Order: sequence, then structure tokens, then C-alpha cells
Amino acid sequence: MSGTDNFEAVVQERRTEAVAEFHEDKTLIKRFQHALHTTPALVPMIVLIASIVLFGLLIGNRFFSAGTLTLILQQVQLVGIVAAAQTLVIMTAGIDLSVGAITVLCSVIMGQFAFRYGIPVPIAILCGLALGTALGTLNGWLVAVMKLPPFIVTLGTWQIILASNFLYSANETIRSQEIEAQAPLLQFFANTFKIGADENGRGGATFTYGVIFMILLVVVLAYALRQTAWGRHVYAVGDDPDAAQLSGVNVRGTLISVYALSGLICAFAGWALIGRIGSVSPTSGAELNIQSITAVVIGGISLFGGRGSIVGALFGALIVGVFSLGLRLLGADAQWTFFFIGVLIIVAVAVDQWIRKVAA
Amino acid sequence: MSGTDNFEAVVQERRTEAVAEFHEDKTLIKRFQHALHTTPALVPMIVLIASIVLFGLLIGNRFFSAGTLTLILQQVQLVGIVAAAQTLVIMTAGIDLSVGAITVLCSVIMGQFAFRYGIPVPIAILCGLALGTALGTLNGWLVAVMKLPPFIVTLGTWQIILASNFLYSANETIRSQEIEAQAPLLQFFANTFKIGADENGRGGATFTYGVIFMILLVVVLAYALRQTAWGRHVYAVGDDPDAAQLSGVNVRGTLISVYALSGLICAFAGWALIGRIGSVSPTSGAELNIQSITAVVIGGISLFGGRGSIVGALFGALIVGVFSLGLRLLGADAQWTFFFIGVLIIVAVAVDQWIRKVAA
Amino acid sequence: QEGTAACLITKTDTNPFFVKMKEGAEAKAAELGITLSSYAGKVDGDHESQVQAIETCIASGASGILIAASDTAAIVDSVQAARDAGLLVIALDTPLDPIDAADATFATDNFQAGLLIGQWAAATLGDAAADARIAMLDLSVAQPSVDVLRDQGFLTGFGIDTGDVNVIGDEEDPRIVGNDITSGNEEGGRRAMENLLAVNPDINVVYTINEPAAAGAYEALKAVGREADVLIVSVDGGCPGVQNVADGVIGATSQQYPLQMAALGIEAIAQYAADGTLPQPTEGKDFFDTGVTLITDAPVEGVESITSEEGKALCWG
Amino acid sequence: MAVEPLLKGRGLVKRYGKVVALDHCDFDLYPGEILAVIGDNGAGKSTLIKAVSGAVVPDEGEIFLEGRKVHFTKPTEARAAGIETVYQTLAMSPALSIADNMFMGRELRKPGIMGSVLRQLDRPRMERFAREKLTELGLMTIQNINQAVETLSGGQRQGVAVARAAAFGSKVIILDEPTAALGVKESRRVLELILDVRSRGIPIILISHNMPHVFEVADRIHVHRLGRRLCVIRPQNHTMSDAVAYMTGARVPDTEFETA
Amino acid sequence: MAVEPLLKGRGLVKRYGKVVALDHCDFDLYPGEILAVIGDNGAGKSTLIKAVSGAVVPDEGEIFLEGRKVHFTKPTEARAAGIETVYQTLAMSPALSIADNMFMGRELRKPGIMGSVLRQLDRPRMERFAREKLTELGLMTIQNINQAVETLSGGQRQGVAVARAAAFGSKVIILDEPTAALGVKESRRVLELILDVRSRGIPIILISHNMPHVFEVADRIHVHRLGRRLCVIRPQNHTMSDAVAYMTGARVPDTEFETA
Ligand SMILES: Nc1ncnc2c1ncn2[C@@H]1O[C@H](COP(=O)(O)OP(=O)(O)OP(=O)(O)O)[C@@H](O)[C@H]1O
Ligand SMILES: Nc1ncnc2c1ncn2[C@@H]1O[C@H](COP(=O)(O)OP(=O)(O)OP(=O)(O)O)[C@@H](O)[C@H]1O
Ligand SMILES: [Mg+2]
Ligand SMILES: [Mg+2]
Repeated sequence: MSGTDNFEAVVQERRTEAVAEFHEDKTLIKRFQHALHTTPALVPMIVLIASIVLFGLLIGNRFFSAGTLTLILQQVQLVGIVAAAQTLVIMTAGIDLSVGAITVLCSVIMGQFAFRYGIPVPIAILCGLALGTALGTLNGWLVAVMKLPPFIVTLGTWQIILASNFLYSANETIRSQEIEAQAPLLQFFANTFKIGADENGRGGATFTYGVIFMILLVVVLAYALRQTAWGRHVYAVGDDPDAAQLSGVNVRGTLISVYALSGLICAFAGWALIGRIGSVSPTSGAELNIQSITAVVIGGISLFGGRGSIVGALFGALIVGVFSLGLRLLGADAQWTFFFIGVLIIVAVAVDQWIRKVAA
Repeated sequence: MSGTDNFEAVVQERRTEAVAEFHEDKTLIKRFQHALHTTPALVPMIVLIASIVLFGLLIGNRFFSAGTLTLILQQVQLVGIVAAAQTLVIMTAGIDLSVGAITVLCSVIMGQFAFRYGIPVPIAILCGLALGTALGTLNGWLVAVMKLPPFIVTLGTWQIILASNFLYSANETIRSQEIEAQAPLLQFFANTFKIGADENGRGGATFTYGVIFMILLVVVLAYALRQTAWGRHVYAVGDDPDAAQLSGVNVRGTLISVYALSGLICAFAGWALIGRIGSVSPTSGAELNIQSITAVVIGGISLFGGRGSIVGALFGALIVGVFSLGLRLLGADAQWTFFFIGVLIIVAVAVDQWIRKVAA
Repeated sequence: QEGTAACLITKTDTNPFFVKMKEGAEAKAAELGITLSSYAGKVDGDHESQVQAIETCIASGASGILIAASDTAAIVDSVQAARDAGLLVIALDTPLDPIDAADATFATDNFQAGLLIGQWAAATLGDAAADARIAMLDLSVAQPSVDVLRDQGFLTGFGIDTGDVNVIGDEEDPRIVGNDITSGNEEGGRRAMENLLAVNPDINVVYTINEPAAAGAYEALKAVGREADVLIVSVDGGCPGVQNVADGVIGATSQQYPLQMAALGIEAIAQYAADGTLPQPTEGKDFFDTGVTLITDAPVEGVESITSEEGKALCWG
Repeated sequence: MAVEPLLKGRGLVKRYGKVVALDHCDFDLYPGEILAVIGDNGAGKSTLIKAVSGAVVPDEGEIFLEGRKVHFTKPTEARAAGIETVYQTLAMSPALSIADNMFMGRELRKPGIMGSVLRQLDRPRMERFAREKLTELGLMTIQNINQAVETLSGGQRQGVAVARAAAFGSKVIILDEPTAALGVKESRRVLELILDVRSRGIPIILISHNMPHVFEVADRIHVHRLGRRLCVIRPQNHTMSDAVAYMTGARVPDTEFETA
Repeated sequence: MAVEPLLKGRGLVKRYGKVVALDHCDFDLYPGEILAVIGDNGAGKSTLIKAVSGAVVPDEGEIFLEGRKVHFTKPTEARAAGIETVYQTLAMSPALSIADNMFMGRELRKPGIMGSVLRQLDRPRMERFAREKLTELGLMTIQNINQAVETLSGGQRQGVAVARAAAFGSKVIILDEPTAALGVKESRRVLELILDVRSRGIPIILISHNMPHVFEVADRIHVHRLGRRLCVIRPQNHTMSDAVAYMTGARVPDTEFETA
């Protein structure tokens, strides 16, 4: 043993190394790989474009028209809105199985408050939005304060809310014509504006307010997640809640705010649901939780939290929409649609995984 | 700085401390707490007993008879069998959403192979069992080798298998009378033996072979998980797959074996399904995945893997069975049953969490 | 009648049709002093829950069961078990397979319901029926028997060769633009209509499995401004549906009578509990037909119908 | 001692189930000093500093900062009071960037309406600041300040954590085994940084198992044993052997405190 | 050198995306020696031993055990060949017991039909063996051999991992920073254990950042820098300062190898 010399002195003087500047790789492929890595929404975007092109080639003009393409937007608006809520929750490494139930209950509340009790429509809508937020907050409280696993909490509240929905609504439908006559505000999201329609208002690109709301929502949430402290906290909580807590994030508050916001978004989805189907029906939206999770998953968002972007979820919803309509136009049976969406889920995730590995 | 003396020498001689023997706390409450901690199935068992007593008091003899209590066993046999499969998967920190679909498809295959193609019944059954194992293996391969998240994989295969089920079966039901006449082996699990029945074979405790199979399955799996190397590996993989890999577990093999076994158990559940409903119906079992997850969750098994016991899942299934039948006998609306099961899920997990905290 | 208990088991308790059926049964049971317990499957096709419900009824010592079966063939074993245990089992709405598996059947003839709207649609179009463009909005991928009967009934009534009468979607007739599924609600109705419009924008006849699906389809047509020149036909006769006939949303609908089915069923059970008499089927049919009536405000020659005004008096929720 | 302790703990108790991690522990940190805390594995050192920094709430006992009683229930509260901590587990969000992590929980917002209404983060300012601090520390050669923390080596991560504490700590900086996983070069840098910080007048609590390091930089050494303070010694008056003997229980110290 | 290396690596390469963790690295371990591996954070030490122990498969290069070429694709294969490793991350299943963890992947089965057909584990025998090994090591005071590993302190866990390797390693034992998180007492015990194992004739590879420890126990020191072997020195011939200078790049060694 050569002793106890002050070996550490050797490194003592070298304290001058500057921070090296970052220089980007300049080759195209490297840049592309880098972009894939830093922009998680890129993979689903590519898949989306590829599937549009694919169906465009297979089907031709009937698919590749402004009308059909905007129809897809209309068909995915609900899933898109709910998937945005789902993304927020999944970003915190949670999952919200109650989204569909909250959506339906809120639409029923808006309708019944206006029709059964004669409450002024704007107030009825506010009540619905408030209820959604409250239910979301309840989920958040159970997750953040009682520290129960999100899957279990929302499995429970899903059943509770859905049962309440049927018990409260007594399965009564409020008809579209009545709503149109007495409470048109409930159908607000059904309003449209058209681009390139003929003189009768037919054809061309049709955007409903619901579609515009979905896009605005995604833009606003993308901004909030990337550009505000709250967004950074959502990622941090999903990444490692203990670390986030120790490094000064109010984990409990962040979690509750995420679930509450998810509830609020679902309540808006409930409002948009009325616009979409015209009437208020307690049996709608049963599939929204699986559909929203599917969209999120195809959108490349990690179920383990902390990664992914809300735009990805929108692309995910659109991919499913393109496939569903595309397969219908090709004349496939409904069963085949389910089959292919199942395949799509697995392939999308496998491709995502593979690209990341190659690009790493 | 007091220098570079050989300070480590101070501790050099003290190498004689013996391993302290473990002495148990002897007070009753401490022992109970310890038992709660080391026997995860104890909490659901207590809940189960409490709910039986509760409904017994509310309903009286009609509930508290051998016939009714064994009826509960018959009603939960499918969920119990599938929950056993689900438990294995969840123990590895996975989840299997395709259990219900595999169950139904296997029952359809057994029936259609026997009737549509006239294959000898035992071989048709073997084909069904083989198919279940193959589908499970496919799930396992996607999870273990392709390294895709289990939730996504089984979300995909669920849709694929269910669509295949409808496509293949052409929605045809094979009627009970035909099966009884031509292929009674398909209804094997419907055979019963009775204890304490009257001379007409009515009343008393009735055990179908399906119930007995469920109990045997749980016993065998509990043995395998606790007493064999494979069982230890399942826990280790669920706990920390990287650590398990480094410490010499064949993680890939273990995962595939778990999913394959889960598929095989589901195929048996498909066989038992024929026994339970008499006929082969492609629309059965749609709720099995949510029901099995509910049972597992109420049974106190962690969704994060590595913890919990298969007996807990059986208790979980029984708790749901007791509640459903009890509420039905009390004349509650179906929606109230869903409502209370939702509450039950949350309460069960909250109680579990709380007891663990107190007992820690 | 004191102490007599009866069970009502419906496919779901979320479909208004079954909700009304339950209300009818409850009202009659209260009138006769019978204790009624109601059960339902969680979703359409939830067969397991119905089996469990039958077992519960047997265990709870009821005198009879009214059941709207999800899987008409598969339920037969459980029904037999109940009959063996001495219960009267009456199939409501949907006959069992085989039909004599139940002690009696009080049902709508769903094929007839489809047939009526098919005939009405063909007659309304007149000569144009030869090159109609038809959208078929069915229930679900599982093709339960109501789905098949109404769909094939409509096609038969319209004069289209149905191929295998037990299978939806095997028709070759070019007038059919396509089939899509609706889950029997507005959302599914709208989506299916949009899909089929994308396949062929010239659709002018729309068959729908029920009135919520019809309402959804109407929204889709309205969105492209074609609501005025398309015939929508449907089945059910619920009050919102009849109102929709009055409002011109639906051209014609076949009304059925769940309240009556339930009330008749309860009466039969009460009768059976009192003196053991079994209910008798309608003349010439193997079940008690509770009837189906076409409702339209544009009656046609050769198809008997009532107006929406008359229909409203009979509608069920 | 006439000077009041800057940070003082009295009778702190923390139980984890059956384990008593802190057993009526006292604790004093004087202004401008480097206080080392040494002790066996599991002695309760980390629990002590967690109690002081708000990461765990002690079951009993009181904490005083500058003579005023404080009661932290969250790390944010202690941070707001000027106490910065580098935890043994580092507490970073792997998927977020270095700059994000440094400003976690105290993000800077853009000036004007973008910041106050739209609450937009001032990325350039945060990045500039983070880069400055890392350069100042000279602790590492980070290529890109927007790199995710998970792409850094263990040593680089530790560097970022230390830089964060040094940048924001205004009253006390606490470091829990900051050099455990570091190489010789990297450890050295951390020690220099500690001396730097002290020269700015900010007192430091340093937990370490590395006796030569402790004896090199500490002004006083708090010896922790079995969940409580056994004694406080000054490195001038004791050898490392003494310290190790006390902390392992091989020898009992004469007095609990000693003066310089 | 006449003796053949027991374990030999030639031209090992391992890339992680853009990072080259091993860059044509050579490696030799002779029978009965303690070989220390030192190097900066991120130099590739852990990757090297993972390549040697089957935990990662190198992209290029060859490994020889006792002169025969081997190709390990899993840790189990290396273990079957007699190479036991304590990884930096310890590799234990927190929820399982100490005995379960020690025998993970090589469980003992009951004799007779219970073992061969029913495949029942021989719990008593495994527990007895585990207890013996831990006592032999004297490294800790474990209360209960069936305790879950997650209830142990960091030091105790490290002890169990080392005991496992020492108990089963028949040809080579590899330790990756076994004392990083350990207290003075606990580190000492691990060093003694290393010397014990060598006295049984089994060679050891020790990765450590603790120079005094390395110079105390190592027969030869492999200096790792930028993913490859810079040189191998003998502690008798060099000072710690030399070693640190080599490993940080402050000085370039004269020769790659030296004789004793
Ligand atoms: N969250 C926890 N839950 C249960 N026990 C804990 C927890 N945190 C610490 N302990 C226990 O409290 C005791 C003190 O732990 P602590 O981490 O404070 O020790 P330490 O002195 O920092 O040790 P080391 O030098 O290994 O970091 C240990 O026995 C430990 O197992
Ligand atoms: N699984 C991995 N994925 C990507 N990069 C990795 C992975 N494992 C190691 N690396 C990178 O490879 C390089 C060598 O890592 P390695 O862990 O071998 O270093 P080390 O010498 O053991 O360092 P330390 O002393 O900090 O343990 C580092 O730059 C590290 O970031
Ligand atoms: Mg510590
Ligand atoms: Mg390393």
C-alpha cells in the first residue's frame, strides 16, 4: 500500500474547464432522429399522414375530399376532447376510467336542470361544468390525499357515476327538437362554419364549434404544459412524485388540479355531446373511456407518466377516426374495424418503441 | 485537519456480533398486526366474513342457507377462475384486458369444432385449451420480447380476439339441448354433487365441478406461487424486473409462462362457461375483464406487482358475489348494485391501505 | 295474493323500453299486491347477469319470472331450472329459442315490426323504390335476435331478398348502401349515418333499429342539409319517437307495447299463483302477440297505420 | 457560546412503525460554519435533515430558525425560509431538463402580461441562470442545458443538485452524502464548492461517511448514534479514530460539547 | 507473464446510442488476485463488468474464461460458469425475503418426490444456509432471515448482496462499488470479506472510487479511461496521486503494463 499521500490534490487545480457549447449534428438523418426524440408527437403525426395517404390511395376522391376529412374531425371531436383530459391524468402516471361517465352525467345534468327544473340554460350549463369539476376533484382527492391507486379509484367512481346517471335521469331522453326550440344554447357546439360550400351550404369543409373547441383546447393545454410552471409540475409529478415533492412541487395540489381539470374538460365534452347528437341521452358515451385511452396510447403517450404530449393524443384520436371511416368506406364490416383498430394499437406502439430505440 | 491516521482500524476487531435471533411480539394485537402484514389475504377475508354476516342479518334464512351460500360459489366460479389468471398477470406488474375475450373465443372454438366440423369432443376441447395458451403466449411474447406495455398489448389483443370471435362464430349460439345430446363432455363442469339435499335432489349445498375446479385451481396456484422457484420468480419479476434479471431470473421466460398460463386458465374458464350457461354463446363473458380486475383489486392485490396472494383474488370475487346476490335478494335495483360495488371497490382499497398503515 | 312474489328480468335497465316495461310491471304488481323484484343485465348481451338473476329468483322463492332474454338460446337451461323449481316463466318481448322453453311468451313480433316499416317505405317511394338507396342502421356486432328480426323484416317488407334470414349483411341487393352498427343510441346513429353517407351521399331510405338511433341519423342528415329528402323508418313507439314522427323526423315507426307485456305477465303470474292456470297464446301463433302498430302521419295504401296523434295516447315513455 | 444557533432542533422524535429513526434528538447549527454529521448506516442522519428541511414532519420536538420557532410541513416551506437541501436521493425529475429541474417549484415568469396573465415561463432567463451557475461551479461539462437529467451520468446529476442548492440557498445549505457515488475528481469539486459557499457566509450541514473529507472541511462534527446526537466534536481536538470510535460505540465521549 | 489470465476480454465495444461506453477495451484477471478497476464517473467501468458477467452483450469483442471463449447472453449463464457479481444497483427484489433473494435463480428443492415432481422448495435448508453465510460474514445483525429485503437499511442490503456473491462464486467474484453507501464500519467489513475470499483462492474484481481502499487491498489496478483500459499498475510501484493523475488524464502512464 503506497500510503496516504494527498492524492486528491492532483485534481485540485483543474477547475477551469468551461461548459462546452452544444453543437447540433447537421446531417439530415441525425436531425430527424433528434427531432423524433425530442418531439414525441412526431411519430403519431407520421402515422396519421401515412394512414390518410393510404386510404386516399385506396379509396380516392371520396375519401380525399374536404367534406370527408372534416367529417373525421367531427366524428373524433368527443374522443379528442376526452382524450385531452385523459392525457393530463396519464401524464401524472394515473388513469381516469371515469371520463365517459362524467361526460354523460354532465350532459344529462345540463339538460335535466334546464328542462326538468326550468333553470335558465346558462346556469344549468354552469351547474354541469361545476359538477364535472367536483367529480374530478373527488377523484383527485382520493388519489392525492387518500393515496389510493388511480386505476382503482376511477374504476370505483366510474361505476358510481354511471349508476347515478341512470338513477337520476330515469333513462329519459330530451329530444333534439325540444332543445332547439327551448334551449338552443345546449346545442352551441353544433354550430358550424363552412369553407368552400356551394350556394345551398352543402359540401366543402365543415367545422363545428365542437371541432374548433377541441383544437383550441389542445392548443391551450399544450401551451400550459410546455410554457407554464404548472405544466412542468405535471410532468415532474408523473415522472417521480417523491422527487417532485422534495424539490418543491406541491404534489397534492398538482394532482388534484389535474383531476379537477380533467373533470371540467369532460363536462365540456358533455356539452359538446349534446351538440353532437342533438339530444340529451343518458346512454351515450359508454365507450369514451376505452376510446380515449386508445387514442392516448396510439398517440405515443407513456402510461407510466411524465412523457408524451397532448398533441399526440389528438393525433391518436384522428388516426382511429381515419381508420374507422376509411375501413367503412372500403366496405369492411364493423367487426373488421374493431379487429384492425386492435392491430393498429399494437403496431403503433411497437413502431413507436422501435423508432425510439433506433433513434436513441 | 487531524490528519491521516488509520481511523478505520478502530472498527477492525469487532467482527464477532452474532446474528440476533428473531423474537416475536407476544401481545394479541401485535400478533394480529403482524399477521395482517405478512398475510395479505387476511383483509379481504375479514371483509368477506363481515359482508356475509351483514347480509345474513339483513336477509335472514333465505340468505344464510347452504343453498344460497353455495349458489354464490356457482355465480362467482367464472370470475374466480379468470381472476386467478388475472392475478398471475397483475403479480408481474402487468394487466390482462383480454381475459374475457380469450374465455369466450375458447368456448366458441370448443363448441364449433365439435359441432361445425364434427371433431371428436375431447380433441375439440384440447384445441380450445391450446388456442387459449397460444393467445396467452402471444400476449406474453409482445410484453416480454417486444417490450410493449401490457395494458396496451392486451387492449389491442382484446379487440382483435373479440372481433375474431364474432367473425368466426357468425353470432351463432349452440343450444344446450344439442350439447347435452351430442357432446355432454362440453358441459363437464356443470356436473354437481350435493350435500344435504332432500330426496328429490333439491336444496342443500350444491357444488358444481366448476366450483371445485376454481377452488383446486386457487390451491394449486397458491402452492406454486409460494412453494416453487417459479412462484418466487413471478414475484421477483413483478417487484423489479431489472433486478430479477441481474440476479439470475429468466425474466422473459417467466413473463411468457405467466401470460401463457393465464391464457390456458382462461380457456378452462371458457370450458367452465359452457358448463355454467349450458350453451355456447359468443356474446357471453364481455364483462369478465372488468369483473376479474375488480375481484383482484378488492382482494388486496397491488396493481404495481410483486405483492398479494391468489387467495385474496378468490375472496375478492366472493365479496362481489355476496354483495351482488345480497343486494338482489334485498330487492335493490341493478343500478344500485353497480353503485354499491363502486363504493365497495374504493372502500375496500381504502381500508386495506389504512390497516397496512396502522399495522406497519 | 298476499306473499306472492314475482321477478322481472330485462336485458338492460338503461334502455327506456325496458325502463317502461319495469314501470308497467311495478304498477300492475302494486295493484295486485305482488312483491316485484327487478333485475337487468349491465349491457345488451350480458347473459351472465340474467342467469344470476334467475338463480336469485329461485333462491328468493318467487312464484314466477318475466324475462326479456339477452341470449334466447343460451338462457334455456336456466329457465328450465326455474320451471323445475316450480316457477312460472314468461318470456317478454323476445321469444326464447325454442319458443316452448318458456311457459308462455308475451312479445312483439319484431319481424312483423320490421315488415310494416319496410312495406310503408316501399309504398311511400312507389316506383322510386326500384332504385332506392338504403342505409341499414343495426344494433351491434353481436347481432342479437331483435336486431336480426327487425332488419330482415324491413328488407322483406321492402321487397328485398334477405338471403339467409338469420344473418344480417349477407344481402346482395345493390340498393343497400351498407350496414353499420349504432349501439341503439343517438351517438351511434349519427356516426353510422355519417359513415354510410360518406360511402354514398345519395342515400334516401334509412332503416334504424330504434328511435334514438333514428334521432342520431337525423342529426347527421341535417348537418349535410338532406333531412328533408330522406325517409327514416324505425321501431319502438316510445313517446319521444312518436313525437319525432309528428315532427317529421321519422317517417314511420312500428310501435310496441312494453307496458302491456309487463302488465299481462304480472297478471298471468298472479293467476298462476292463485290457481295454477297457464296463460294461452294468441290464436294461430305460438306466443301471445301484444301487437305492433305502424305509426305515421303519411299513411299509404295497403299498410294499416295510425297517426302520431293516436300513437301518443299509446306511447310508453 | 454567546452566538445563538442559526438553526436549532430540540427533542426531535420520528418513528417509522417500530423503528425509531430519531429519538429525542437535539441539533445546533451556528452561523457561517460547516457542520458535519457522521454516523453509522441507519443512525438517522437523513431523517434528521429531512425533519429540519420539512421533508418529514417530526412526531415530537421543536425547530428554531434564527431563534424563531418554525414548523415546516413541506420542503417548499423550508425553501421559502432559505433552507436548501440536496437529498441523498437527489430529488430530480429524470425526463425534465437541467434548467427545469433547477427551477422546479420556483419558476421564473416572463415580465409583463405574458407572465402575469398567461403565466408564461421565462425560459431564456432560466437557462442563462442555470448555465451561469453550472459554469461557476465548473463541476461538469454539460453539453446542453436543455438536456434531460436522465441522460446525465450519476456524477453530473449530483453536480446539478449541488449547483441548485448553492444557487438558491440563502440561509442554510444541507447536503446529504453529496459525494457518495462520485469519482475522485468530482468529489473534490464538491468539497471546493462547500468551502466556497461558506466563504459567502452561508452555513452548511454536510452528511458524509468519508472521514478524511469531513475532517478536512468541517468546523464542527455532530456525531449521530442510534437516532440521537451523541456528541459534537471539533476536528482540531480529535483524530478520525476518535470520531469513528464514538460513532460506532467503541468509545464513549467525555463531554457532549466542547469549545474550540 | 507465464500464467494465463483466468478471465480475459479483448476488444470489447458497447455503444448506447451515441455514447460509446466501451471502446475496444481489453481486460485481464489472473488467478487468485484482487484486481481493482478505477476510473472517472462514466468511464465505463460498470459497463465493462456487465459485459463480462453477461448483463449486457457487447457489440464487439471476445471474452475468454480459463482460455476458452465464452459468450454470455444472460447473467444466469455467467453465474453457471462460476462468475458471481454484485452490481452497483444491488439487484434484489425488495418484497422478497433475504433467503429468497440469496437463492434467486438457483433455488434448492426438497429431496424426493416433493422436490422432483411437486417441485417444492426446501425452505429450511435455504434458510439455514443463508443464516450461516450471513453469520460467517458477521456483516450485520439481521433479526429474521425471512424479513423482506425492503425493510433492511442500505448497508444491510449491500451486505446481503456481497454475502450472496461470496457464497456462490466459485471462479470469479465481481463487486461494483460495494462500499459506496456504506458507513466506516460496514465498509471495513466488506474489505475484510474481500481479503477472506481471496485467501480461498478466488480472484476478485473490485470497482471503487475509494483510493485508500483500492491501494490497501488490490494486487493490480486497472485504470479505466474513456471506455478503455489506459494502463494496469501495481500499488507497490505507484502512489495514489499517480493513479488519480492517470485516471483523470492529468498524466499519461509510461507503459501499459508493468511487472511486479
Ligand atoms: N420512509 C421510511 N419508512 C420506514 N423506515 C424508514 C424510512 N426512512 C428511514 N427509515 C428507517 O429509519 C432509520 C434511519 O434511517 P436514515 O435514512 O435516517 O439513516 P441514515 O443515518 O441516513 O443512514 P445512511 O447512512 O445509510 O444514509 C433506518 O432504520 C431506516 O430503515
Ligand atoms: N443503459 C444505458 N443506456 C444509455 N447509456 C448508458 C447506459 N448505461 C450506461 N450508459 C452510459 O455509458 C457510459 C458508461 O457508463 P458506466 O455506468 O459504465 O460508467 P461507470 O464507469 O460505471 O461510472 P460510475 O463510476 O458513475 O458508476 C456513461 O456515459 C453512461 O451514461
Ligand atoms: Mg442517509
Ligand atoms: Mg458504475
